[in-house]
Amino acid sequence: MRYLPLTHDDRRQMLGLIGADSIDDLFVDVPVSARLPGPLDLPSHEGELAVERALSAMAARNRPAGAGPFFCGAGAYRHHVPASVDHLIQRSEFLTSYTPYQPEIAQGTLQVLFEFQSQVAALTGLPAANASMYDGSTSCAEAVMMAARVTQRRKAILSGGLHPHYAQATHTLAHSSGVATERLLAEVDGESAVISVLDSETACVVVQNPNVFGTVSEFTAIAQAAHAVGALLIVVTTEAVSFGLMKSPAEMGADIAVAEGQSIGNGLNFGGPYVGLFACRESLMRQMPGRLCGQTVDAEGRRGFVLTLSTREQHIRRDKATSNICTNSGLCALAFSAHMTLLGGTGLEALARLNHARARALRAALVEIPGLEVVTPRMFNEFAVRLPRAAASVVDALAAKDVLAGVPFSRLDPSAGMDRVLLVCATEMTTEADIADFARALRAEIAA
Amino acid sequence: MRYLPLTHDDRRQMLGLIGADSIDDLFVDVPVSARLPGPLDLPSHEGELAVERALSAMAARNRPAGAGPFFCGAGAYRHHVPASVDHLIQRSEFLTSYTPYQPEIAQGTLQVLFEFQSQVAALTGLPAANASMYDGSTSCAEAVMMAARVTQRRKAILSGGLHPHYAQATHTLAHSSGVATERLLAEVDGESAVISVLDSETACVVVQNPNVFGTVSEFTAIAQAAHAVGALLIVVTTEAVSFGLMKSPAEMGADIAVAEGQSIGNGLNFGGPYVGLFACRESLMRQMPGRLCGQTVDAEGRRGFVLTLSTREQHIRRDKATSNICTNSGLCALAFSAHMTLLGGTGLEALARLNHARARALRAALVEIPGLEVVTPRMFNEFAVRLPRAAASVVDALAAKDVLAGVPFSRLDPSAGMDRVLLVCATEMTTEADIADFARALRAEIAA
Amino acid sequence: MSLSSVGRETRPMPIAKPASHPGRGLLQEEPLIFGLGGWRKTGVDLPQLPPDAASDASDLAGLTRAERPSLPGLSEPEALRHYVRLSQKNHAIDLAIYPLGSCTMKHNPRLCEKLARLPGFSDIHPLQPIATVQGALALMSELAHWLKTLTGMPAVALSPKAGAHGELCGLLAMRAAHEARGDARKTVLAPTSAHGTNPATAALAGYQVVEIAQTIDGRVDLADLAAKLNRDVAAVMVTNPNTCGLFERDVIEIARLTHAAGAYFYCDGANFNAIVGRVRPGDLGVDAMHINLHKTFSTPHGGGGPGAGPVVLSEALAPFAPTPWIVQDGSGWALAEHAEGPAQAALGRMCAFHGQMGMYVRALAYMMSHGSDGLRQVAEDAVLNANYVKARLQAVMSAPFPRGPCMHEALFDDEWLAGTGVTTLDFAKAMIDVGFHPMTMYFPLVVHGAMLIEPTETEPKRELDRFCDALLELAAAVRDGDTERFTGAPFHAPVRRLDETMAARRPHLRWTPEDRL
Amino acid sequence: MSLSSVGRETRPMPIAKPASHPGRGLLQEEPLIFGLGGWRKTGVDLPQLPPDAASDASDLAGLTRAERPSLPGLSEPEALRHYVRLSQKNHAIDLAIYPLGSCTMKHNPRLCEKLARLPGFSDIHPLQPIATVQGALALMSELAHWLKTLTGMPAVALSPKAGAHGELCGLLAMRAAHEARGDARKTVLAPTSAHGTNPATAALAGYQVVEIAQTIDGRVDLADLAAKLNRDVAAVMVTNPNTCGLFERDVIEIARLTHAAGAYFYCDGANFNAIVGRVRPGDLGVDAMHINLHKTFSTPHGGGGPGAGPVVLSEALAPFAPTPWIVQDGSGWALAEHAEGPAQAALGRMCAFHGQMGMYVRALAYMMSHGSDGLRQVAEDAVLNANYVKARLQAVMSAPFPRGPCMHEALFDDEWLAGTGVTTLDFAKAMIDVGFHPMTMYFPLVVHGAMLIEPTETEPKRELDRFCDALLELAAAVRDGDTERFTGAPFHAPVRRLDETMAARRPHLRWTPEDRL
Ligand SMILES: Cc1ncc(COP(=O)(O)O)c(C=O)c1O
Ligand SMILES: Cc1ncc(COP(=O)(O)O)c(C=O)c1O
Repeated sequence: MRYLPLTHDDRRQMLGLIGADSIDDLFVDVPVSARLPGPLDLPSHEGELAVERALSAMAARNRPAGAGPFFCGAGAYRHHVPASVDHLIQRSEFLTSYTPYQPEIAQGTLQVLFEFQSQVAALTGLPAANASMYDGSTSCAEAVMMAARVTQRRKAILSGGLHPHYAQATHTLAHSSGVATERLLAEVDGESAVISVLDSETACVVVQNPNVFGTVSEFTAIAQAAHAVGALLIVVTTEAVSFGLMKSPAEMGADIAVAEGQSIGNGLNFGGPYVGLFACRESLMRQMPGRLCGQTVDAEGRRGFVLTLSTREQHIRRDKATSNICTNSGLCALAFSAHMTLLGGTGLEALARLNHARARALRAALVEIPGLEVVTPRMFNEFAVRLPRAAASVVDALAAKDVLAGVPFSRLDPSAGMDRVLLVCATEMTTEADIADFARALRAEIAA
Repeated sequence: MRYLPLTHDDRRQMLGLIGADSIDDLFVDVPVSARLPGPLDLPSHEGELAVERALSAMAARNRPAGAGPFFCGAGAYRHHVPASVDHLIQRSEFLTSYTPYQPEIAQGTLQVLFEFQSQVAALTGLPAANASMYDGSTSCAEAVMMAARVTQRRKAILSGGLHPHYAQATHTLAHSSGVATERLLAEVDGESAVISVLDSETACVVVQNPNVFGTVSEFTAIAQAAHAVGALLIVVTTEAVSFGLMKSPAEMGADIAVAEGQSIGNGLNFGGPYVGLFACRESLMRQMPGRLCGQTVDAEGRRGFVLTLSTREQHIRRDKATSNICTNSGLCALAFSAHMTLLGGTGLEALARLNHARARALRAALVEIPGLEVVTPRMFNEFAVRLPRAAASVVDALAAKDVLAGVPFSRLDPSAGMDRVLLVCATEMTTEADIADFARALRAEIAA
Repeated sequence: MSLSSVGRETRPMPIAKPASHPGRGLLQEEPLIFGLGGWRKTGVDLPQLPPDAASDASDLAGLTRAERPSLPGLSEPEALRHYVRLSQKNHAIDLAIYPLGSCTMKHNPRLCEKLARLPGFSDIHPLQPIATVQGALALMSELAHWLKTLTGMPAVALSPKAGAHGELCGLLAMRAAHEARGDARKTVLAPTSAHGTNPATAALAGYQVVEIAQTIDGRVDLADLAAKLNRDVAAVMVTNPNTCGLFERDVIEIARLTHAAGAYFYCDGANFNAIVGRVRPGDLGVDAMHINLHKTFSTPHGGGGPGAGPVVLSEALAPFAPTPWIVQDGSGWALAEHAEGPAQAALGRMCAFHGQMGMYVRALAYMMSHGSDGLRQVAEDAVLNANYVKARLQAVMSAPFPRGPCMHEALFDDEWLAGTGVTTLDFAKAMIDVGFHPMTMYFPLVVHGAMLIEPTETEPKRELDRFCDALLELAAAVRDGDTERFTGAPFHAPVRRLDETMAARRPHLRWTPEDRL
Repeated sequence: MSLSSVGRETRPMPIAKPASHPGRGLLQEEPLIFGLGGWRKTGVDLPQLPPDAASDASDLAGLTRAERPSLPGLSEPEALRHYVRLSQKNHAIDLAIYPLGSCTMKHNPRLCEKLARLPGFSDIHPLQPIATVQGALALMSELAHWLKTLTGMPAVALSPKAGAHGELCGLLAMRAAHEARGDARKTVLAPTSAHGTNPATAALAGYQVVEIAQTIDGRVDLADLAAKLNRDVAAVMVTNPNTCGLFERDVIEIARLTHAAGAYFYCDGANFNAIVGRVRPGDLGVDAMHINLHKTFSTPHGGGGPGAGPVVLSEALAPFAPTPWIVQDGSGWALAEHAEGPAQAALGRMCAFHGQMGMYVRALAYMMSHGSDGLRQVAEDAVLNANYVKARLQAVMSAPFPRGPCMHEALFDDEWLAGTGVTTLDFAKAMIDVGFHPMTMYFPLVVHGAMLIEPTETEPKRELDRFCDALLELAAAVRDGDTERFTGAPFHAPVRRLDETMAARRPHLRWTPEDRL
């Protein structure tokens, strides 16, 4: 076996030194009834070539986004990742290192995390950012739990524009600790509706920008209303590229900002691994979940970095910890940070403008189609359209023509009664030809 | 421009320090008539995405060997390269380093070269191996020039089994220095014919094993005959995997062994870059072309490695050098060495046996086809067959059916009158299904 | 996991600062990206916008940010160099043994990296039409088959994003099962030796945690367990092999007692590497167990993640598994994404989309490469390597549980350091100076000054000997009273010992323009 | 190119050997593969042979080797670690400036690496049917178009494998042209400052080399050239910009004189990076010039290669270009692989197959990324960076040609070191200790103790300042007489100064069982 260095001789010698007759002697503590006599009923080992053939065959049964017209968004976005980013995350010293618990020989990872935190702080406008969460949806759930801890209240209000998966993941987590999640009806331009249901029991309101329908909004009024009743404002962003152009959560009064960072540096990967961004006001820092990297000095007074404030964390605070998270999304954070370092503020803004322009071009093409109605009032790079019939069937029909037309809202939330709503997205990857093909196919399908 | 770090400010400041008004001041030595006023008539700069799209479109117009049945060999072979090998050669410290002229900060490359030389010596059986040449064909040409230097004679005999490209490259180089190359008629089993033309003018005889028709031979008699007249025996190998099973050049009395190393660690790459292996007897060491890495010690007595015997080389000996080679094939040598380190002698022998078995299976399938005649008497992993009509037309017809049937000998040497000869090859990559598809298609084509 | 210290933050004594070089030999000093002067630069070339597009902002009126994010952009040469330089300040499994107990730092095959990057896996969207991702669903169900067969469990929930997330998933399934039969419960029992995520997860799942005592031979105290089991107990959480590197001999009895009390048995599977192919948790009475694909099945740790924590479930818990579920339908594979139909009782959703596909590809490639024979060998070699290290070091370093074999990791305490003026932390830092990464320190908490060594099966004997020789040499130096070598360590790392106390007292979590660069 | 020394092999004074550690901090000692004990192992899993196949050897009777090659095989974890450890003992452009004059060590875009690995390029056979490689031929002709346009030359031969091979190709074309008109010639003129490959190539091509003198301002001495030109001269070889980093002001006159004598003008294009987009060699009267794609067009050096050396040719030489030629035919692209038809007069074949396809892909991706505007900027920034370094160092280090701008590289001599007891070699080795790779030393030969610095355009100003500051600090140390710091250097590299004399006296070119491991 190519991955197992021990030879039979090694094993014999080592057993000898240990003083065991056979390997079985080392498994004596296993109850006899549970000892497996031999290999289980699974295929035995295979060479690289065979494994590569088998998995390549599976891969060939999927239709890559890059293989043709593609317009899916709704929380996962297809952007161009510079070749150097994927090269860097494959560096042995980044790829095969562990959580930087021994700072003196992990300064590479630690400095990257410090830079990552600084970048996330600059994008969200909130000073305290952590070293990453699993993804945007679990960050949202943790933010709600954090708000409940901070306010000592047990109710969270989720806007009708929040991504349904985020709402569900948040409910799952909050529910078990008795934190109620009140989710407003799905509504294309529904963020501001949260104000009406705020009360003194409210721990936090969760709004999304751009929201799941692509609608871009202003939250200052919501922030004021929330703060007026002692609730926190949590702003969710699923399309991180929008940070390059849209008002930052902090500018609108957010107390906590969470985001899905996949758009920057990370591929679609069928939904994971992604990277959760988490930032908050300075005053809430010690209530944050996840790891924090901090700057310090070494014995010679030189700058260095360490994991810090770990008394918030499970390995020290145990059942009093701010979260149970341990392994996070370090390598995806590196990819995010490296891509962000290539872009810079200038490049990110330009990229955001380009995305917006592409989406406008897409909208201009689709709005021409009889029977199709654009329902998103103000968008960044994605928007919702209402079709004359169930969006799911239209999407399947177009997929058969090799056009991936977007995401039917019913796939995210079948109970919302929005079966005819289709979410479409364009990015810098979307070409004029893609748009033309899509419009043509959709027009034909609707006419049919 | 993403690859150019200087900003306009930088440029201004730097010109200031230099004391130049504009960049043009630095090009004053260029004759006015030759100063280009502005950019040439070529496209202007493009982002990664655009370049990737353009080149991917070109790549899509080629039929990769891995996309279906494939049986080409004739000097370039398709083998499985472990993923770790391609990963290693992309390590920044190997990929972006220069020739190891500063040994104290190039021990990585130097130790790899020392190990590579040791591996080549073990495979060929000849003690002195260099740090790589461009490829097998230029190694062959340089070997002949070396033999002429050593023997002070000006005639080289090339067997009829030598790869025609090797014979042509050798002729091109030898010709200009007045070394005559006598190339025997192409013959499937023609290696031993060289004996009859040996004489006291002969500097060397060049034979190939397995030869271009796939024929495996014994050269001991040739070696004796050559040595009897004071000529050197040069043994060429184009399929390095055969070293795992076949008699080594040294075992058969070779004075110089040259080989194409592509089969181990390197892909097909449409013919390049490849890696030339070059080894000889100890006594001829100082006449060798190319770089040599040698073991030594540092000021503290620790083992280290340096480039050595450079007084043979162009940068020191100039017009008296043993060759003009400077840049060689270092990274391909690393790929060869790393793959060889994974294989080990055990793995290489097993791989060779597997290749032989696959070729036998291919032969067994083809020999059944009416009108087809197997002409190679003894083979390793490739062999020649004679078809009822021109091989080139058959190959084109099968290509249209997406079967890459092998190499028509006429493509290598149109003048040999072997238009009906087809060279076919099988490796560990060849599946039973590939063989069946090939046999079926060929049978049909011949019958048609 | 591993701690550099628990409540024992390092605070080195300051030392005179030497002349600082731009670099030293091959090691390059590297400033922060903020110090590389890219404030108005970018390392990405984008197509020009059509002027109208640039101007027209009807959508965004009043919604754009006051000023562009103030972040530096670097040309590719500068950016690449920045990260390559930083990378060389890290230890990595590709450089040497990474003996962190409980972390299973094993070799990461490059084949897995290559396959995870096939566009058919890396460039597909989680919400594409199901007909266009049949290969992805096939891969997920193939992975599920391997996991179920290896654990002997009937069901698996793939979506949890890491071990701790898997723990949460398991406990939430238990909560759902209890609620479904109107039997709400309040507490979770877990041994003191449990990994921090166990109590943290139980609390997050809304339970109170009650600790179970440990016997002198490092196992769960059955009597104490029996005494604490009652109708309020929702679950018993046990790690097996446990965090002392020992197999819980009475695991079957633990399960029996737990079930008898109407509670469920959660097994923390972080140490599955020690028994894969030799023992099936399903044969031990387990109701739920997470599997860290980034440990046992070798997906790279990447400096902290990402990982994946699928949870295998018993018949009793299977109906409550979170969505999505992969279901076979006539034409191929489908996804049950909502709590309806077969997934009606689902506990809900653990996260957006379907989990860590990138890790699934790597883990399956790893499993197929080893096969059932190779995976069994993995467990045997992992246990053999640990016992070899234990045998070689035991003479000099004190082991809290000396008798009998250990499983995949060898545990020592600091009794042997008593009175030497050298702490576990000092000893660990001194290991760095001789080229080794320290073992896990101060965990598990039940052992004083714990040193937990997990070599894994991918360490050759030669590396183990190098490692043991070095530790024995250091131990000799301790006995010889060469204390500075330890208290001042590390001397040869890219930086000297770092001041963690200061970092915690004055948290400095991001660069600001006031900072030096 | 670069030499650690010319006839000045280093022979350090021995020093007492310190206790050797398995490693030190992050730097790991690493034995040879032969010392890792894999004699009966392999790191590759192959399918079992059908027993009959294994046994039956009718083909190979009497032809198999006496014993299998005695080479160690390592498991993947061991092999990967071996090479990763070794890699960290290298300097690389990704780590810091690599100021080797004449080598053009610039940034290598990772996009190019990615594209060269597309199966459509990396997995195609050179002898596949032409109809199945149309994209590859299209790429080659596109590359040819860029090279011809940038040089203003009508033809290009792509197949030469490196610069020296390109030189040979150019001279052989000239020989063929002369022979074709029955005008055989014997000599080649080249300046003393020429790179070693120039005379070596001329000799290999069967010519005698006559050296041309140099003027005090570092250019070809026209009078000497005119005096030496005669009917025996086949070619004049000049590097432009030349190896002193200067543009040959009289290049057009050189060409005129050369042609007047019936000879051809070969230009060594290794330094094309200095003028790409600003000057076309075709406008200077050049007949042949090789282009090192691994310099100007950034294909990675890979620790010594591979490279590629396409040669652009004038009308006069075009017919003699080596096969293969790419030719357009109605249906698309074709290859003329034999000296017949259009390629009738071809000088023959330089090598098997069609040249360095892997480099063509990278070079074209690099060219398209820069575009005609970016490539012009490349030349300007390369020249600007070199002049900046010259300006900053000139005050302290002596420059043989101080007046006027240099092109892409700044040349210094060792006059300023006279009497200090520090040689160019010592100074260079001391640079290593402060984190920098030395410049090219002792080349060109026309300058005593030459130090040739080529920063390239991909170095940011910040790195140039770091570099200059460090050299100025070292220069100060020289003046302060801190000689040991230089004669003993390097102190901080993975090894101390190596004994090159011993290596040459007792060549030890491979491991043998007698060696230690
Ligand atoms: C015993 C044990 N349980 C649980 C965990 C948590 O797993 P993860 O880090 O994947 O969340 C770990 C990780 O170190 C562990 O060692
Ligand atoms: C001036 C000059 N000419 C020719 C060459 C030879 O080129 P190559 O190394 O590609 O054969 C070099 C390479 O260093 C060079 O600097």
